[in-house]
Amino acid sequence: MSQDVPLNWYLIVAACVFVIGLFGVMTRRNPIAVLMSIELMLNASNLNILAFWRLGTPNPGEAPLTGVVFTALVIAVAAAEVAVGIALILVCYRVWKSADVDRYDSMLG
Amino acid sequence: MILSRYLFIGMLLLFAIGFAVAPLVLIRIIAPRRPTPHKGQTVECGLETQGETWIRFRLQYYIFALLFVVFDVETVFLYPWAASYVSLGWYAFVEMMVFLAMLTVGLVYAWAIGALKWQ
Amino acid sequence: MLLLMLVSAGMLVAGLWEILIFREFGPMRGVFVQIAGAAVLCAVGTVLARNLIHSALYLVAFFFLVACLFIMLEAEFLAVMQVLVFIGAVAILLMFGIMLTQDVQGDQVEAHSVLRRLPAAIVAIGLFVMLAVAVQQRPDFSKARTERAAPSVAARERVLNQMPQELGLDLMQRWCLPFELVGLLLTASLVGAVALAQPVGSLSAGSDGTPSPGSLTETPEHLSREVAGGTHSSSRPDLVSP
Amino acid sequence: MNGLWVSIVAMKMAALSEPVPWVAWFLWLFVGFAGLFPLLVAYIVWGERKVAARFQDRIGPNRVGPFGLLQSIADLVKLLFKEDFTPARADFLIHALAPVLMLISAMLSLAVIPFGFGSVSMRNDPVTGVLRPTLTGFSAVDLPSGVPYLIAVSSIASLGLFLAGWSSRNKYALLGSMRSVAQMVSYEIPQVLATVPIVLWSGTLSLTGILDRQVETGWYVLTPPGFMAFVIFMISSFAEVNRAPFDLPEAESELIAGFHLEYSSMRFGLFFLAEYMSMFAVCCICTTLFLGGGAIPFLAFPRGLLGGYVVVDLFLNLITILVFSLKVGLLIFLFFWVRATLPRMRVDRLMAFAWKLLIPLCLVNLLIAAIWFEIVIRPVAGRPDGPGFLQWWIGFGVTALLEVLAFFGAVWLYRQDSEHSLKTWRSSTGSKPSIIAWRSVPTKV
Repeated sequence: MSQDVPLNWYLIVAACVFVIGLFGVMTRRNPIAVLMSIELMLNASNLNILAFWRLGTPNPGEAPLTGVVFTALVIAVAAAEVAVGIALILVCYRVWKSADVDRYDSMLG
Repeated sequence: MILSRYLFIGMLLLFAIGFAVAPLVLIRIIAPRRPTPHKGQTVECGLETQGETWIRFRLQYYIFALLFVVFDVETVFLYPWAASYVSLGWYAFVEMMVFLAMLTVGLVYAWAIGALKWQ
Repeated sequence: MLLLMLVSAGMLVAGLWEILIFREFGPMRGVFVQIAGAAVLCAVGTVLARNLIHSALYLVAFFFLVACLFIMLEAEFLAVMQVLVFIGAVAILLMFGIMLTQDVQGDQVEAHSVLRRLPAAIVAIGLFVMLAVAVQQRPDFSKARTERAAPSVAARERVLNQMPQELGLDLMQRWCLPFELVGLLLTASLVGAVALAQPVGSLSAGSDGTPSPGSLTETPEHLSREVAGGTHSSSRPDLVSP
Repeated sequence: MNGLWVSIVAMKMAALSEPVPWVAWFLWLFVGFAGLFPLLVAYIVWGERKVAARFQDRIGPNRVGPFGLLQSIADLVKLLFKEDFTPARADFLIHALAPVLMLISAMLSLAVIPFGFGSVSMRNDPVTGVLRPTLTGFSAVDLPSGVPYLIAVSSIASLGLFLAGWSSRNKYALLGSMRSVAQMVSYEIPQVLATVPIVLWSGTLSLTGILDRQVETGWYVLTPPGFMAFVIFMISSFAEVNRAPFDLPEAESELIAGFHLEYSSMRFGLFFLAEYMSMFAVCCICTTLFLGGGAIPFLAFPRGLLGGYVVVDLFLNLITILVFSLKVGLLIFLFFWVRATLPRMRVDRLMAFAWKLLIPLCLVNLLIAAIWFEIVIRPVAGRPDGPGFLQWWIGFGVTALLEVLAFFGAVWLYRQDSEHSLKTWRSSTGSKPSIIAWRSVPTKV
């Protein structure tokens, strides 16, 4: 069924989303927006892993669910990353009174 | 097979969107609309609203959302464990207990420093 | 009436577009193109939306569309997990985060400057071209796979129908260590985030008022010192909101 | 234009090479989801008003139609003709999107619920892998990961709630929605954790599979860990659907109306529909997971009657659907009863109750559920006659003892927390704790 859709298409879409996330990380000034862009990139990588698992595993009999396990782990890591990221942003906001990554320019704390 | 099951979910999703949007469209046609500046104001028991609505909220909300995220991810891992528990041995049980114990440590920590208190 | 006409015109255009896609690529690929296109559009929306809540909403739509793609890849448990974790939890956390930082929620949105965007766009497009070329040039695994003995339809069906069970088995046996590490990571992030986010004043002074002796809400002395020292507080108390 | 869409749909249908039950699906959509369920919700509303009236020694709606039966329809018509209106400062699109999201979440969760039993098919047993006759549920679809699907779908509602408050640009609405989202996410954890023992015992995430195992080994609510899970699930369901005593988000006395303050006419109607529909869905889920779905109490009805073979399908369907709706009706009545009886909780106690009492209890309950599994379910896996009498009672005794210990332990721990013990309350305030606030008569439409 889904073998109709070639692997390349998934990879291109994932690359596209990843690049958009990268663009967001570079241009957005709000730290939460930066975090969202990072989420985009993580999702792109997830899509890649799953596409390779489903459509590109060289030897499917060997490790039937490796891609799925990895994607699950990446999802967990992404959630943990957002949790800590927002905590850090709150601390930064408390210190600098601003939500602008450009202003976070000292490491004095 | 998988796809055809979710086809129904997709159909139902579209249907639900239609079902919810249809009354909204309907009331745009049949319900009266006579907006006045006073009507458009924010409801605040007859008083003029003061200041900005989108204010900074308290930290407490974030703490609970954070705890929720962590425990949500945990339960997502609990489901496959529980579903395959039948065919697993005692080591799976121990593994999951270690996993749960670690998260419980987190919960106990949050409790101990008073983060679970709604102030 | 105008609205109705607009809606019907939109439906007509959408229908023609669908027919076009379906003619060109076939039904399965047509669906893929629609979902993937919408996902990319949502990603662009996330990056470009000026209001952060709108941005988060685009992100939610993006997560949902990625879940649809997961279903197309026949990983339905992961699709459910994607919705559960990303839409149900992470999106809520992001929105709460937005509500907690004052400057960004409402009309005061950030100004975009061309100066920032131009180099970023160049870098991004350059990277995309590189990736695309790499993708086009790689050996075609899927062809190799179909030539090799593909698993029988029945076997695949069984694995996919038992996906959660199989996933649990794999996670508990083969990937036991990564699984425990994820648990550790979650705990660490929980403790770290709670410690960071806790208002510093409230930690060292006990949470509020007078906690009774022996209660669980009382902060252990070493704990509070550690946490307060771990953040930035002691050196610049004037900048710390109570 | 119609022709265009018909041809598109035809193309998409043709794309699926395998047989797909189109007729059944369209029946589900246009009879069930378009007709029956909204009608049912309308009569749940009517029932609630009647029941609440009885509790308060009133008569309730009695003007429109016999016994006021058409009251909900009349309310609907009234809402349709009210002025449609968005506050001037609101975010228009998101303001319209929020109730749509809530309704989607409620409707999608009804898709996988088996409303009774369907036919019998031969399937592999999840425990032993042996081929045996299996009951199929009378549900629109049966997903292999049905339980997490339900949780995922219901968690979309909290997003809708937040957006409703945010887009209204009203302080009360925003406060109400922030509170209610915090409440919903807090109570989602015990709700989810309470379903894990069920999955553990059934060895499957599909709701039909769970029902099938229940018919075989007895209803899960009749076991001590299952009963504990059932109670926790019900309590957190009350909070999940924002019902009394957890209806803080719409606390009329403090927040005017909470998140839907700035909603009028049919926009409000959608919220209302979504709330009652999700209540109905939660009762259905609870019946399926704990109360044996469409199985008749004290009779191994579907399995015993069948003996592994098909009887008249239609008859079986009707009986089991009837039994299922009776059970759901009882649970819904419980919702009404609690609402008419209990006062609203205070917000700090609400959060503490979830995090400091329910979640530890759930975690311990999971352990005890594993013990039950080892004593009662695992030894007899694959045997047709189910657990033996002695075995069952040994398991019952051990787990019941552990449950009681766990319960008192959790309560003791909760009480240790100074903030919530009544003693410190008294000593600090010098008066009796006033957790009870008098509530006005619940009249919603």
